[in-house]
Amino acid sequence: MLDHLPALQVVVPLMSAPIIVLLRRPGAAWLISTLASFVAFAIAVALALRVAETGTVSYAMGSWPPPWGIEYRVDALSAFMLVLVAGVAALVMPYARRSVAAEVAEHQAYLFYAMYCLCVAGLLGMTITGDLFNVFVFLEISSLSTYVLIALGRGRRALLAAFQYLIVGTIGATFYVIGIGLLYLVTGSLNFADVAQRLAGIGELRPVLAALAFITVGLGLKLALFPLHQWLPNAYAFAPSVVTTFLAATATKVSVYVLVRFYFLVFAPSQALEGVPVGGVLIALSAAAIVAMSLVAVFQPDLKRMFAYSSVAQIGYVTLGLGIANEAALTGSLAHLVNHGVTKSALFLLVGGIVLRGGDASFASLAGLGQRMPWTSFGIGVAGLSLIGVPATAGFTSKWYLIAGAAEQGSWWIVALVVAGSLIAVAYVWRFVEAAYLAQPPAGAAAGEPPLSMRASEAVAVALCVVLGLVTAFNIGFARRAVGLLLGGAG
Amino acid sequence: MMAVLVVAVAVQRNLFSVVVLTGIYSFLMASVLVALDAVDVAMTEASVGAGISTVLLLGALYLVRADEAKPMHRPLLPLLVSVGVGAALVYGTLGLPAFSDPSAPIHTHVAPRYLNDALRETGVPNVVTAVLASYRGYDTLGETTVVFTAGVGVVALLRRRRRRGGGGE
Amino acid sequence: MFAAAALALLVAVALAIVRAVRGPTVFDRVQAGNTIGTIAMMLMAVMGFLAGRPEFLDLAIVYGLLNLVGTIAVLKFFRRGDLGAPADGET
Amino acid sequence: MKNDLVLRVVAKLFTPFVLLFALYVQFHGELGPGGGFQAGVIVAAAVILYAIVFGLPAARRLVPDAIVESMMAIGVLIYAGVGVAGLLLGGAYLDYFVLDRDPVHGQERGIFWVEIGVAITVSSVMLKIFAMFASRGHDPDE
Amino acid sequence: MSAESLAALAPMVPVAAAALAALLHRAPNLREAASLAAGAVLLACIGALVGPVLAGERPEFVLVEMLPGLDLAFRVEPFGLLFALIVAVLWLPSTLYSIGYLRANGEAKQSRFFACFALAIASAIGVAFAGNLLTLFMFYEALTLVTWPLVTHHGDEEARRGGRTYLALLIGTSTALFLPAIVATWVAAGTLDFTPGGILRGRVSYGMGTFLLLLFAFGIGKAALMPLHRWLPAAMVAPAPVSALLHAVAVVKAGAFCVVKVVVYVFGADGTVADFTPLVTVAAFTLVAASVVALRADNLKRRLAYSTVSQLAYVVLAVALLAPLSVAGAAMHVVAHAAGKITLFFAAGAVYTAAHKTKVSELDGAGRRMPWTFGAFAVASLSMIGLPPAVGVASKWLIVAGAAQAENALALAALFAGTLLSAGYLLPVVYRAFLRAPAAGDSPHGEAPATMVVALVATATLTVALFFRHDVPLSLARGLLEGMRP
Amino acid sequence: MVVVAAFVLQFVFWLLLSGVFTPFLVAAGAGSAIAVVWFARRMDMVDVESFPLVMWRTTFHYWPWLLKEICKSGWTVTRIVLDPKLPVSPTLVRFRPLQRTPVGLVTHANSITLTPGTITIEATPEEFLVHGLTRDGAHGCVDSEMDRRVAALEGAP
Amino acid sequence: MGHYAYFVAIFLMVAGLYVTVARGNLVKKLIGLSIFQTSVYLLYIAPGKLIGATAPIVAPQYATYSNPLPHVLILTAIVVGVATLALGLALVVRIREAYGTVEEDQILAEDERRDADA
Amino acid sequence: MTVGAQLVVDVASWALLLAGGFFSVVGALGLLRLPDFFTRMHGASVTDTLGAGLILLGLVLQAGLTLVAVKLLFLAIFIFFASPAATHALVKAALARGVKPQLAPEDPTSKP
Ligand code: NA
Ligand code: NA
Repeated sequence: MLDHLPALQVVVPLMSAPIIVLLRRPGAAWLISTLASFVAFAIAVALALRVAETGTVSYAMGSWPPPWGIEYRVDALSAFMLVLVAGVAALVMPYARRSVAAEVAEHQAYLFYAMYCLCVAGLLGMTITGDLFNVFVFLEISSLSTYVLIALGRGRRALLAAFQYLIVGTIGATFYVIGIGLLYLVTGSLNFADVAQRLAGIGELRPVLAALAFITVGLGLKLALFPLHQWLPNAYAFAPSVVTTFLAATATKVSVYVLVRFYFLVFAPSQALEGVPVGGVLIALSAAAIVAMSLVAVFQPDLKRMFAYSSVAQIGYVTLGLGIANEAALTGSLAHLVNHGVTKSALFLLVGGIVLRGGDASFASLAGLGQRMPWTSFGIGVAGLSLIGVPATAGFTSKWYLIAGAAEQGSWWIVALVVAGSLIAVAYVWRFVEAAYLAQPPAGAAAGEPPLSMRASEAVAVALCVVLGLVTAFNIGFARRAVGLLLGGAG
Repeated sequence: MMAVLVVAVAVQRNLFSVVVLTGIYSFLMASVLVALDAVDVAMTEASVGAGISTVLLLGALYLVRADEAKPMHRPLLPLLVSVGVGAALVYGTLGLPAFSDPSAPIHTHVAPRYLNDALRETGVPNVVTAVLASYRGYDTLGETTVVFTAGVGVVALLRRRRRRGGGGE
Repeated sequence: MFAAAALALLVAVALAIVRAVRGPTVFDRVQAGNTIGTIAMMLMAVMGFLAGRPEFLDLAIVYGLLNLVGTIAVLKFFRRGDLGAPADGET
Repeated sequence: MKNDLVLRVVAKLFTPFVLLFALYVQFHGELGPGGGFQAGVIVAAAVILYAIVFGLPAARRLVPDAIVESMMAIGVLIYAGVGVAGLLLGGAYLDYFVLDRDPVHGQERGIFWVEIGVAITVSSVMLKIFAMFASRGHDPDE
Repeated sequence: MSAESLAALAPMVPVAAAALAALLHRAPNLREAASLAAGAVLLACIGALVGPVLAGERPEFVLVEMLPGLDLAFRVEPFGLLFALIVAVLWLPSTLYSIGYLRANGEAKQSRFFACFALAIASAIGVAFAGNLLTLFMFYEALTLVTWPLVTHHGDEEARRGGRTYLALLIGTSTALFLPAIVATWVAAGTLDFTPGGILRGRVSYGMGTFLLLLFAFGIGKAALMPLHRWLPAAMVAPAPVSALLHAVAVVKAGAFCVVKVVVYVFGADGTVADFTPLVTVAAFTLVAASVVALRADNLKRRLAYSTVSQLAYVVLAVALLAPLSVAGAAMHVVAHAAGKITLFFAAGAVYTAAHKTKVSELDGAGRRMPWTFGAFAVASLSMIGLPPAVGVASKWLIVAGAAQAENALALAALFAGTLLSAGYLLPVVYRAFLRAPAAGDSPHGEAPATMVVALVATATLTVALFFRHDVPLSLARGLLEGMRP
Repeated sequence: MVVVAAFVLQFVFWLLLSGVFTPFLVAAGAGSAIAVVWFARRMDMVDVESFPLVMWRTTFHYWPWLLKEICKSGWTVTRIVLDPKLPVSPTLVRFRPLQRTPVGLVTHANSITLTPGTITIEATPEEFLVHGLTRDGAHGCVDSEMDRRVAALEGAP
Repeated sequence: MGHYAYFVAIFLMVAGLYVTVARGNLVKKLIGLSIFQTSVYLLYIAPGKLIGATAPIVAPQYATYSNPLPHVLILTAIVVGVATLALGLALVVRIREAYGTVEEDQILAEDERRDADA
Repeated sequence: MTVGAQLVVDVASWALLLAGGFFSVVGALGLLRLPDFFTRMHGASVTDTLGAGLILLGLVLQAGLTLVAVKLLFLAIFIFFASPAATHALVKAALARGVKPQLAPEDPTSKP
């Protein structure tokens, strides 16, 4: 059975969803999705260990050899992402039980969990598959479930946010389909490795360049690459807390990951990228994202929106590293996927706790939170430090490599940019800290921490913010291994 | 003809008319698909585009009860974006093999095996079915899951709370 | 000869599309759509013969069936607005 | 609409044939155009036609909501289950070769069941979606 | 106990004290007893290290590999130990003083205060023992973060504003300048471990070296070189014990310490890696300009704050001169200023507590009502100016000698002017307090609470004691010279 | 009886559609026919209304006649459409049909609609409302031969 | 024939995208999105056609067939399209119930008004 | 089947196909030319009946006695049942929605 872990990685959460729908009980739904996420996490870890041991694992679905059948491919890069996605999926489950009970109507709760399992399955599928079109299929599974999950959030603005995301997401997915269509037309294949190999020998570059553009824009829409990010803040702000957390930590990251695969493993080996300033464009957009979105975050009226805009900015760091594309910067980029994922998980989980107790997370309602919810406030403080990138937190390690990458090639303005972004992050994190610790709580303000089950998830996430900053074998170690794969493939 | 219809769809503000026009559009698309030998796709497009989509749109239109408002501003930017996207694609397709070129990569790589061996390997003469359900059966599992997701999603969005508790409806 | 018939059908479709686009009422459009549906069925049948594979008639049947469902849905929509209204109590 | 004689009679006349045609499309998907998806849509269309002509409550009596909802899930489970069967019989996931001693027959068997799963999910989902839209307007607590 | 264990234990002691302070939230007496006990333990730990280190032992250990090739590592060398010793020695009187101050002024959130105070001590020890730039940076940042709640202790709008300036300048400089400088060092040298003779020697061009030097010097915002000094006066909103901590014990001392450490262990303290002239110029300017501002300030704490800016510039100037005498003098001045300045701030806080006075102009005759306080103030002032019998004279003498050794006229002039100016802003306070009659209608008051008086007298005594036993710090300060040899 | 007839009808329909007579597909056809009949019974569709067995005997007399009528009026309408002057005179007529059974009424109504130039708008046992493209065409529906022939199809009421 | 089929597809795509992006009516947006998605069908399927070939259903009397793989892919795309449409419409219905309109401008104005009140 | 008979069948079927095509176009033309919704329906019904019927008949002749012919017959039957039902439904809906037929001026019958 161990040989079939790649298939089970996706099938376990995927099959959980219909089972949940069959059973129709919120309690059972939670239990099944929790089990599924933990099993998926265990599988991801096992796969990661196996990849570390024996190298890339290929799995032929239906025993049809690639490129005729669909291949699952677990390498250093995808194993890394699988652990992140499945890990966050498992991380939020203990939290979900009470949080979902509070935010989602009881008769919809089991549907919520079904959607959640599908979303997890979709993201894992996108990550693990080695087939261009299969990525699209799983992208759609995750997207459709995401739209619903967002719409199940509180209030009517969640509906509009979900709708806007649906439009943008579908445009993005269709762009992606157009892009891979062009690649298919020039190579005749849909398998990543096969396409890459056949692309290398292609002389007519116009379709390849168009494919590059469509895939970049398509995935850029999904990963909220500035200025294609407009859907994200509302979607994150109005979705249920669990959803916000899970999406912020995984969804955009997986799209980045797919883009990385395309850039470094498909396009780079061909001549398509010669003379095309992809890196320059990415760097410029990332720079704009980091500065503009961080500044916008400073002026948001509530925490969820603030951290949502911050997410767009943080994605900017990731794409910045892709643009620089030397070893250190790429390490920083990939590590930042995990570091930011963990950090934002912690933040959104904690904010979810505030929303649960106080109804919203507007700055007005945060006054004196340090007294009313000391653990939550402290946690946000710690995770906020990781968001800023203070040493000994996860956020520091990735920014370290990004700066090193920029310094290595002498781009001091990029160093300045990363630094500026971090400083603006200080500004918005400190808005919270001041409100929580220096303002007097209003009379009659709700007090008390969220239930223990929720705090368990929060505590793990916050602890990870620090642990990943000190013990970097997972994030940096794996990122370096993956970078080796990416650059090795390019060379 | 399809182009005319699409323009009509864009201009028409009576949503109901738009629904009808898109239904017609689907019919045409299905005819074109038949001409291109894509019979399975044509059947699907006919049943989905003309049947199910129309019914769904009508069902939604009843609940929405509105025509489209006059646009408030001149949408220049969207036009530029759309045309830009089109231009990018024109640029890309100009480099593609000519229509019906049997030496194009898609006719020489991967697909030949399906056409030559599907019947022998799977016992299914309809190669589309063979590829759909077996060679790329995993895609189709995903596709089924997409349908399932949409179904569950619509239920989650549109089901109202029962007055008395209970599992189903 | 099949081609001639197909050509005639295409002309018919074009004319019907003009009506569909011009309206003026939605019913004109629906009628045009319905007619196009019928013509398209013919077209499919003829194209099947044209391609030498007349077994694709199934396609035409599917076409016709769903055209009918669509059209009847339209009727229901305009009689009752609501597609799911209970059957009795017709107005 | 029950009083609309023409439609009622035509619908009654047609529906069984439409259903049979759907099954025909389902079982001949391997030989000609069609298959689980198309068959599922046609089945759904038949029931939708019934619902439009005879009213949604009548259609709900015909196919209870709870069953439709379960079918949505069962279809996916059948499909994914075929995959698991391949796995348990020693093949890869969705490996049909191992479903029978004769690999080609195994393929046919796998494709057959997979298409059944598709049809079940598609028909029930389409029906469910229609019912959701159609019922939203008038019964406030479904 | 081995030296390694002692070194590892040292930062844990204040961390434990912080945890205790938080846990003993409802038992103030117990909490404060714990803090004092921790102070004693810490002092014992650090003190026990002096012998081995002077004997040539360099205890080192790695906590964790933070980034591949970059450890969170500690290495105790003489100068670091000297800094740790200052921190440990001054923590006890600070705690004592704080107890009195907080209780007398009815301050809120005392547990948070003691916890953050202890964490600041821990961070300072971390800075002192850091074995590489990354570790140093980490504790440097931690120090900023844990002192922020202390600066904004009052929680009102003024405190918030002060806190923002404090944070913005310290985090801003460290992130924008210090961190890139570290990364550049890493990229250039492939290591960040403090190396005798300097990490950068032979690894960067002269121009690049100079650029990095300026990045480091301004990036270490805690050293308060002008124009990046404003956080220090802004932090005056803090309660007096905090000011003492900032100015004397941990924060600015950490800044001065970092500058010295970077110059010696990163640049190798000679002119081959970088041009030090710009740094000398900036330090000289800061030295004089800050003194002038101090001279004109009526608010006592503000006057003392600018005095600190000026005194820190002594340290930077001294080390930037690169003369062995002045480098040792820089280390000595860290000690001298710590003992003196803590006394001055203790006194200012005592005046505020007893008389609610904050301005120099209000102090007429205060010395007669608070003889102990102003006696201590006078002694510390002597040390600041550089007059015997206080320790200040020792450090200043070394610095001046170093400047002469370096034949740097600008530095000599600045040192001379600075000394005169320091006399000009400190002595009038003493003069008013003792020799002027109290203003009419001035409410009568006595000394501040006993714990505070005990603390400030103790630190004043220390300045005098160190004058006589300057060999103890000097022997550690000389250790720096080892770093100057490759 | 009706059920068996329905099954046979469905099964024949299957065989004609399929044209492939492998054991598996024939069995599938039988199964499908059973399933459809079962389902149709649930729909109340297997009754005399949907399987008007009685009418089958006479049907073959009626249909050829209807086809002839369609051709005749088709030609009439064609001439009108192609006439540049477009000589139409749209007219509505109401009349009471002779049929009594639903199937008879619907057959009549659909026959009118099938015939180019006339459309049944309302079809109730009491009254038919017919729209004609020309006055003559419309009035031709009242007390028509078609009415009598369809009524005859119904047999004795 | 050349690239004619591509240009038709591209025109449809541009029009669909334009309707989706430019129009404020949510239903219209979805319809535009459908057209946009539909255009992709041609992009995939037209190149798969070989003149003189027949539909890829193997029978002894035919030798050349059009490429079946694009058909398979587009079948999936159609399904995804209808699934998206269904979900989008469900959202539109909910939005209409919550806001009383399906015009994006009006909805945004409504939200802004609420924010201003708060 | 002899060559001669085959030729006869071919010619007949071609004639039928052409006629069917012709009537389809006529119906569509009627749909376009006739003055109001109700009259246009009559045009459309030419396409639905004559056009469709003749074309299918022509194809049946081509198919000969095969199952294809049976399917074509099914198609024809389907059209003959479905098309009037759909037309009827449409007209009814249009009337219900207040689309008024233009009637000839001297028409004695009142509108419903
Ligand atoms: Na098929
Ligand atoms: Na008629």
